[in-house]
Amino acid sequence: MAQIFHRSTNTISRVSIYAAVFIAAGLAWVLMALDRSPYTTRQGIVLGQPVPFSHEHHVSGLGIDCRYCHTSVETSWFAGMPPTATCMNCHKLIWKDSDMLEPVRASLREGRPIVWTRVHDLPDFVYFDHSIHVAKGIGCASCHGRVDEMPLMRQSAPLQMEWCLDCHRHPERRVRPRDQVFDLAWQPVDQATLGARLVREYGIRSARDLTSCSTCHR
Amino acid sequence: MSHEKANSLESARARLAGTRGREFWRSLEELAGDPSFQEVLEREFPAGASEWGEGLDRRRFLQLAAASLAFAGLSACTRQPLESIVPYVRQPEEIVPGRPRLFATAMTLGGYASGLLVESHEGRPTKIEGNPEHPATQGATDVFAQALILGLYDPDRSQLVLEAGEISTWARFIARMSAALPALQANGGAGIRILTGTVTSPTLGEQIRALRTRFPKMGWVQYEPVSRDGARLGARLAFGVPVETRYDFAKADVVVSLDADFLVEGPASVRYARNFAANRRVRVGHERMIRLYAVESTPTATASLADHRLGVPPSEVPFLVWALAAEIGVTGVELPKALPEERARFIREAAADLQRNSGHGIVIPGDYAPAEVHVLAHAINERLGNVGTTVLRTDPVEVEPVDQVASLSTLVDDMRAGRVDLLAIVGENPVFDAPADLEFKEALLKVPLRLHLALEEDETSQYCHWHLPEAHPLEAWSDARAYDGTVTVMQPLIEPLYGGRSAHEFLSVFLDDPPRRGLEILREHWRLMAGREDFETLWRQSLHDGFVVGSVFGPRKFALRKPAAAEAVSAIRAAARDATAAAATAGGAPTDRFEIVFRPDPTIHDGRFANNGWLQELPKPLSKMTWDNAAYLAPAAARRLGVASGDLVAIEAGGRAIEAPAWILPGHPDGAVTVHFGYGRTACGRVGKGTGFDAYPLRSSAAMWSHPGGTIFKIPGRRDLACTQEHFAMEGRDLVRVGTIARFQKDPEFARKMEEAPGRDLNLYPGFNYEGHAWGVSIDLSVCTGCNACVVACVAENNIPVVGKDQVRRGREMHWLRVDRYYEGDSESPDAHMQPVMCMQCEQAPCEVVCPVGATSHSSEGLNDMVYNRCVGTRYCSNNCPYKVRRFNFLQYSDEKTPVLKLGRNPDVTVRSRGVMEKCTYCVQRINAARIAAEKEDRPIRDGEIKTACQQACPTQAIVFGDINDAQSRVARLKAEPANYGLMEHLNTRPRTTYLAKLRNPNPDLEPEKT
Amino acid sequence: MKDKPPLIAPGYTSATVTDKISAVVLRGTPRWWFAAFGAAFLLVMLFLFTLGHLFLKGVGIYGVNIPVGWGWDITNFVWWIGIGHAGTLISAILLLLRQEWRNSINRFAEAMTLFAVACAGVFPVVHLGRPWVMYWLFPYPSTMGVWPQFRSPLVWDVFAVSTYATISLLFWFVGLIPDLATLRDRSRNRFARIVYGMLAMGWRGSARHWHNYESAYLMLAGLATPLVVSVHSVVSFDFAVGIIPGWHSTIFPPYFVAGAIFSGFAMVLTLAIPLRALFGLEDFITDRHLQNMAKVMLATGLIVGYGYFIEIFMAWYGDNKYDMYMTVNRMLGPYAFQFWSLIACNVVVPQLLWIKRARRSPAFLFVIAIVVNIGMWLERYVIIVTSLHRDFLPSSWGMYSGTIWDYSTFIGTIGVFLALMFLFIRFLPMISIFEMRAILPEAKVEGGKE
Amino acid sequence: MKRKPPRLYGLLAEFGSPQELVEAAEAARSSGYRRLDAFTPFPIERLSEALGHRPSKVPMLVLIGAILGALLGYGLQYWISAVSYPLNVGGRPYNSWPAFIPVTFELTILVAGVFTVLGMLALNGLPTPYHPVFNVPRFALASRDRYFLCVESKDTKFDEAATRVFLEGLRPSGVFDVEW
Repeated sequence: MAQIFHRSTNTISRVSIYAAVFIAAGLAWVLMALDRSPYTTRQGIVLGQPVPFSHEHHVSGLGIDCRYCHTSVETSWFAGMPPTATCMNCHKLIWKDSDMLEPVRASLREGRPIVWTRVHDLPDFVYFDHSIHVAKGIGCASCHGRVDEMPLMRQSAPLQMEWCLDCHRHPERRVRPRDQVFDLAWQPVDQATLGARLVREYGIRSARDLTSCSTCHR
Repeated sequence: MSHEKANSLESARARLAGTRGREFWRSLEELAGDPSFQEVLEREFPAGASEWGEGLDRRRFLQLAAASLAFAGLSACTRQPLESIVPYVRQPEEIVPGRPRLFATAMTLGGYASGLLVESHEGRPTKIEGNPEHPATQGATDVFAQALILGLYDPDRSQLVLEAGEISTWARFIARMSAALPALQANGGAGIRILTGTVTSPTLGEQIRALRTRFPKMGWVQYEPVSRDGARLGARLAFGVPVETRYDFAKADVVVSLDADFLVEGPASVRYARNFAANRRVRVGHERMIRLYAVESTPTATASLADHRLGVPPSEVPFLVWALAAEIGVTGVELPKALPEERARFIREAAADLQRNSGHGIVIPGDYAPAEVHVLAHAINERLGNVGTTVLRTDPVEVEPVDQVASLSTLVDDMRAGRVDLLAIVGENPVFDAPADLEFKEALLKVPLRLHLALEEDETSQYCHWHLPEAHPLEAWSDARAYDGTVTVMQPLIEPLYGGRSAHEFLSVFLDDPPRRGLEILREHWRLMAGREDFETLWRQSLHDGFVVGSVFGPRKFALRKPAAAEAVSAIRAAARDATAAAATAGGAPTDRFEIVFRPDPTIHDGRFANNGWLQELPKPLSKMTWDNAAYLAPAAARRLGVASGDLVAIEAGGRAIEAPAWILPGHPDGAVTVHFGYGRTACGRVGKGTGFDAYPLRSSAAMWSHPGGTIFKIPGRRDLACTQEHFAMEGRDLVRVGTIARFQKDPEFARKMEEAPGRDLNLYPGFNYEGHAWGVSIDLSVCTGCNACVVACVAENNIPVVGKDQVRRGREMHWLRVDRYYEGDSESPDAHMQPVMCMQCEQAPCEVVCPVGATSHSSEGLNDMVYNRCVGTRYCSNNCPYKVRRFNFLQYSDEKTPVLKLGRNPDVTVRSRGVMEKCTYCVQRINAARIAAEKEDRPIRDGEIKTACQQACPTQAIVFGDINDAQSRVARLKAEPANYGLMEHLNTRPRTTYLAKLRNPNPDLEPEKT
Repeated sequence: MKDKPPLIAPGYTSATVTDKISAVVLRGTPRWWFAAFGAAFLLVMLFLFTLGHLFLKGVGIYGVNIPVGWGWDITNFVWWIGIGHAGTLISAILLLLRQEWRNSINRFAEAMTLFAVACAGVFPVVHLGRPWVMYWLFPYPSTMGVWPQFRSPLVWDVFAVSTYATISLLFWFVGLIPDLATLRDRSRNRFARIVYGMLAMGWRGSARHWHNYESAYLMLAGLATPLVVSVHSVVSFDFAVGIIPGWHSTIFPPYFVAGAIFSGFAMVLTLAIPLRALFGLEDFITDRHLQNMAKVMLATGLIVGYGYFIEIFMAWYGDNKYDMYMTVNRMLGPYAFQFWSLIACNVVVPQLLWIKRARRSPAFLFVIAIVVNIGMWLERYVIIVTSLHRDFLPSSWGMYSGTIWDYSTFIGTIGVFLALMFLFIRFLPMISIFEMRAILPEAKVEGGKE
Repeated sequence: MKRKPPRLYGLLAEFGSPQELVEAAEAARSSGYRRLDAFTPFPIERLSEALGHRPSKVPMLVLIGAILGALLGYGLQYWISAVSYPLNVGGRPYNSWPAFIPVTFELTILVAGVFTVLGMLALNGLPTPYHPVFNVPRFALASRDRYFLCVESKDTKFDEAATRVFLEGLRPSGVFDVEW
C-alpha cells in the first residue's frame, strides 16, 4: 500500500490538535472582551448631540453647580434635564447670537424641546434612583467621572451589572461625605477609615441587602 | 340523550345526599361523570390550529426554516440601541420629573360619586385609589373605579365628531345648533328633549334648570338601565315624598338582606362593606360578630358571608318580607298563609333576632327589589326602632328623582307621536339598553334631529345625526354627590385625549354663546353656591380634598304613611294573582316555566364597560367565568332541562326570545334563571365585540328586574366558556378553614389544628434569619366578599396584560392575585367561601430551588424576588409552586403596538415580554419607594406606610401588609391571632402570606352547633 | 456455548468478516437508501419549520399552560435520553461483564445513543420561553456577574447530558479507530482513503497500540458505566426534587434507569431487526443476539413494573392524602386511558417474552419493541401531566393536551434521528469489525509462557 | 561515535496466523532483538507479553483526570454559590453541598474520560498519518487477516543481511524492506 499522506502531516496533525484547544480558548476570550468593550458599553464614546454642550466649560470654567441644571437629583430617581428656559436664563444675555446655540433659541421660540441623545442609559428593567445614591454620599463623579473635564459628554463607567455590583458590595470604597457629593474633584485622604465611618453614619445597608435582586429589578 | 344526562346528574345527587357534615363535594358535573364535562376538560384538542396565523406559503416556510438556523448563530453580544432624552422647554413649577403626584377626583356610576385619588406620572394618570379622606367611600374602591384607567386610554373610544357618519368638528356642530335653536325656542322648546342618566351633579342640575328657563316646555328624561326605581317608588309610597335611605352597619348587630348585594354592588357598597367588616372581624378580646340573614333570588357575593341564606325565586321574596313584617308586628299586616315551613322558620328566627336587637338591626332591601319590598322594609325598620341609629333617612341625593322607566316611556310616546324635534342623548345608550317593549330605536328614528354625546360610537350613535365624543371622567371638570350627599369634585388629570367634551360643555352649547369650558361652568355655579366672599378658599380646599367639607346630608325625620304597609301587602297579593293568571294562560310545559332574574353584569355592568379588557377578563365573583355571560340555573333545574354548563338554551319571555349558554350555579334558587345585562354589544370596540349574549331583549318596562313567566328549553349547540376555576371542591383539604364563633371561643386554635405544620427546627439545613424588615401579609377570610377589587387593583398596579378568551380557556390567565371560590355542603344551597391567593413569598420557596439561572431568589427582607430579565422560561418554578400563583408569558401578551396604552402603564414596574415568568412581588416597587423616602429622611419605615395595591383597594380591609419583625405592626399582631394559619404549611414552605380562619356567626336556633 | 447457537455463523474467517462488513460501506449505495434518507430529510425540514415558527411566535404554540408547565417537550426529552442509554450500556457494562455477544451490536447501538442524545438535547432548548438566552445555563463569566443556580436539577441536566454526549462520542470514536484504519486500507477511492486515513490517525494495529488501546477502552467502559446510571438518575431528579405529588418520590432514580435500559434495548431491536435483514447480516447479528436482548428487556421491564407497583403501594402505605389522590386520579381520572395503556405496553405485553418461541421470532420481537417504545413515551407523559394537572390547590387544577406543533416537533426529531442513522450506516461500519475478528475461532492463540 | 542512518527503517516479516506471529515474536526477542514491533488486525494479549511491554500508563492518567475533574467541579460550584454571588435560594445555605454532588460527579467523569482518550493517543504517538511501514504494499492486509513482525534498524543487534536471514528462519510468508 502506498503512503496516503506526506511525512509533514504527522507534525501538522499533532500540532493542529493542540492548536484547536488554544483557538477555542481564544475565541471565548474574544467574545468576553467584546462584551465588555466600549463597542458594547459605549464607554468613553462621544455621541452626537444637537448642541455641542461642554460640561468642562460650564462646570470648571464657570463653576456652575450640578444641581443648577439637574434640579431633581436630590429629590427624584431622575436627575432631571434642564428645560430650554434654564439655558436661556444666561444665553439670552451671553452668546445670544452664536450659531452654535441656534437650536436652543429655536427650541424656546417654537416651543419645541431639544432632543438630546442619552449618554448614560440603563436598560428599562433596571430601576436606578439618583436621590438615594446622592443622599447616601455617592458622588456624581463615582459614576459619571470627571464631568468637569469633559468638553463633550461621554460615559465614563461601563454601567454593566458587574460594575454596579462591585459598588453595592463595597460601598465603603466609594462613599464620601454628603457635602462632597457634588465636588467632582474631591479626593479622599484615607478612604479605608472614612468609608467605614460613613457607611455607619449614613446607615448604608449591608451587601446582602444591596445585592438582593429587587434592589434594582422589579 | 337529555335523559341519560339527567340520570347521571341524578346519580350525582344521590351521592351528594350521602355526604354530610364538613365533607366537601366536588364540582357537580365531574361528580356525575357527565360526558359534556369531559368535553370541557379536554379543552379543544387540536388547539394548535389557531396558532397557524397567516396561511403557510413557500416563502413563510423558508423564512421559518431560516429563522431556526439563524437562531443557532445568536451571539452573547447585545448592544443597546441609542435612546434620546427630551427635557421640557419650560418646566412646570410643581413638577419634579420622575416623582408621581396624586390628585383627588371622582367617578360616577349610576349618577353616584365615589371619591378617588389618581396617581399621575408627568401628567399621565396611571393608577386609581380611593380617596381616604372622602367621608362617603373612605378610600375603598370597587372594580369599576380600578378599571377606569384602562377606559381612559381605550384606543377604541370615539375620537371624532360625526355628522351623519361623516367626519365633522365641534365648531361645525356649535354653528349648526345656534342656527337651529331659535326655531326650537319659538314654541318654548316644546320639541326639545334631553336624555341623561341619573343626575346628582349640582352643576349639571343647575345647567338643566337654566335650560328650562330658556326652553320652558322642554323635557328632561333620566334613564339608565341600572337604576333604583324600586327604592325611589318605595320611598314615595312609604313617605309620599322622595327619601334617600342609608345604613350604618357599624352600629348594627343583625342584618336581614332582602335580595340585596349590598356589600359588592351599588353606590354605597364599598362603605357598607367597610363598616360591615369592621363589625364582623373577630379578634381575641373582641369576639362579637354582626349576623347576616340573606334572602335572595339569585346567589350574590354578599351572601358568601351570610350566616343564614335563603334562596327563593323573585316572586317569593315579597311574601317573605310580608311574613317578616307580620312577625315583627308591623301594624296592618298579618301572616301570609301557606308559607313552606323551612322558610317560615327562617323568617321567624330572623324576626326574633331582629327584635332581640331592636335599634341595632338593619333590614335592607335590594336596589332591584320591587317597591312593595322597600315599603315593608321601611315599615319594619320603623317598627324595630332602627331608624335614626342604623337606618338613616335623608333628602334625595339626586337632583330630581323620577321614575325612570315612566319618564323614558313618555319620551318614547312623544317621539312616536312626533312631538320631539330634537333629542339630545347625554352619555347613555338607550338603543342598546332600553326596555325592549318600548322599541326605542323605532321611535328614535321619528325624531328630526338626534344628538348623541358618548364615550364610544355605540349602538345609539349609529342612529343619531350627530355623534359627539364625550370627555372621559378623568378628562373633564365636573361634580357629583356621593350616596350620602357629599358634593364631590371631579377634576381632569389630562387634556382630553380624543377631543371629547363633558356633559356640561355639551349643554353649554344650548345655553351660552359662545359655549363655555367645564372649569368656567363649574366655578361659576360654585361661586353661586358659596356666596361671594370665601369662594376661592372653598374652591382650593375642595379641589385639594376632592369634596366639599360638610356637604353630607344629615339624617331627617320622615313620617311613614300609616296605610303604606297594608297597601304594599295588597299590592303583593294582586301581583301574585296576576302572575298565576298569566301562568294559566301562558303556553309551554310547566316544567319549562321559569322566573327570569335580570342583573347588571358583575364586571361590565350594564354594558358600558364592555370594551374594558381588565373587566372582561375579570372572573365573575361566583362563576369565575370571563369574557362571557350565561343563563345561571339551579343544579336541580339543569337536571330537569337536561342541560350541562355550556349547552345552549333558548329563553323566552313576553314574546321575545334569546339564546344563551346555560351555567349551573350551585345555590341558585330552582324555578328561576338569572341572566346578566351588558354583553352582546353589536357596536363597540374590538375588545367587547362578539362577547356573550344580549339579555335586554327579554326586559320589558313592566318587568325590569325579574319576569314572572319565562320559559326555557334546551337547543342544540354549545358555547365554550372561559372559566378560571373549574374545580370548586376542596377535596377534603383544609384550604379555607371555617368555623363558627362558638367553636372559636371553645378552641381558638381550631384552624391551626386542622393540619399540622412542621416546627421551624424541622429542617435539614440551618435556615436564614431575617434581621431588619420581614414583609408579610395577613388575609382575613371572615370578611372577604370576593368582590375582585384587589384583582383589578393588582392588574392596574403591575402592568398585568390581558390575554383574551382563547388564552384564558387554555389556562393562561395572567392575574397575579386570584380569588379562589370553594363550595361546601349541599349543592342546592351550599356555603361559598372566597379565598384571595397571591404569591405566598415562602421563606423556603420551592420555586427558587429549581430555577436554573437564579431568576427567582430571596431578598434580604424575605421577598421572593422575580427577575424577569434573567428568566429563561423553563416554567419549572411554576410546576413546583404548590399554590400555582406564578404566571407565564406564553406569547407576547403585553400590547407593545398600541402607543396610547403605554401611557397608562406603571413606569415603576417592568413590562414583561414573551417567554418570562411573572408573579406577585408584594408590590416591591412600593416597598422600595417607601424605603428610599424613609432613608432620605433618616427614619424607619412606619407601619402602614406601605400598602400593597390589593390592600389599598380592599373595601373590607381584609388584606394587611407589613413588617412581621415589628411586633407592634398590624400584620404581626394579626399573625399572632390564634385563628391565623398558612396555606399548605405542611409542605414546610413557610409562607409569608397567612390567613385568618373564616368565622361564621349562625343563629343557634336555626343551626345548632355540631359536636 | 454448548447448545447455544454461535455468535457468528460458522465458516467465517478474519478476511471474510472484514470484507463482508466493510463492503456495506465501500460498495455502491442501495436504492432504498436514497428513498429512506429522502423521507427522513423531509421530516428534518418539518423540524426546522416548526422551530422557526416557535422562535417567531413563542412557546405558547405548544399546549403547555398553568398548571401543566411541561408537556410533550419534556416527555420527548426524557424519552430520547432513555433511548440513548442502551448504546453505552451495551458497550460499557457488557464489555466489563465480558459479554462477547455485544461485539456485533455495540457499534450501531452507540451510534443510536449519540443520535438519540442529540435529539433529546433539542427539547430542553425548545421548551424554554426565551431559547436565545439558553447559554445562561452554562457557567461563564457574564457582565451581569450572575451564574447558573447549581441547586436546580436543570443545571445538573445540562452537565449530565453534555458529559454523557461527550463521553459517548469519545467511546464511539475510539471504538471506530481500528475499523477506520481498515476502511482506509480497503477503499479504492482516493478521497475516501484520505478521509478515513485522517480519522484513523495513522492507526497501524501495532502491538503497543493495542496494548494501550485495550486498557483505555476498558477505562472508558469503567467511566461510562456509572455515568450511564447517573444520567437518567439526574433526569429523574427533575421530577424527584419537585414537591408535586407523583414527582416527589425517592424511587425515581432506579426505576428511571431501568426504564431507560428497557426502552433503549427496545429501540436497538427496532433498528437491528430491519437492518440485519436489509444488509443480510443475519450471520453476525444472530437470533441469539436478539434473544439476549429480549431477555434484558424482560428483566428491565419487570423492574419498571415493580416501580409502578411500589409507587402505588407507597401512596397507600404513606397515607398522604395528596399522594393518594394523585394515584387514584392517575388510574381513574381524565388521563386514565394513557395510564392503563402504558401499563399494558410496559408491563403486560413484555410478559410474552417468557415464551421461547416469542423470543425466537424476529418479527414478533420487532412488534414488542415498538409497543415498548410507545409505552415508555406514555410513561413519561403520564408522570409529567397527571402529576401537574391536579396538584395541591383544586382551584388551580387544569387540563393539558398537545398541539400540532408538539406533534411536529416530536416527529421532526424522529426525522433527525433517522437521517443521522442512515448517514451512519452508509459511511461507517455498523458492526465493529475488529471486535468481530477477535471472537473468531482463528483468533485464539494456544500455549504461551508459563 | 555517530553512524550514518541506515538505509532502512527496518525489516518486516509477514505471517498467516496469530499463532505463528506470536511464536516468531518470542523467537526474535529470545535471540536478543529489542526494537521489535508487531502488527495485527485485532488485539492479541500474548503478543504484548511476547514483546515484553510494560503495563500501560493509561490508568494513571485516568486517575489524575478524575481527581482534577472532581476538584474543578466542586470548586466551581462552591465559588459561584458561596463566594462570587451568594444568594438566598429558597432558604438553602450558600454552600448546599448535597445539591452540588451531581455536577461534581459529572465533571469528574468528563475530565477523566478526556484524559483517557488523549492519553491513549499520546502514548501511541498518534496521530501518525505517515509511517514507514505503510511503504510496504502488503501492509494493507495488517488490518484484514495478515500478521506482521517488524525489526527496526535502530536495534543495536540490527544488521540488514543477518536480520533478514534470521527472519527468513521464522518461516514467514515473506520478508520486506521497510523504506524510510
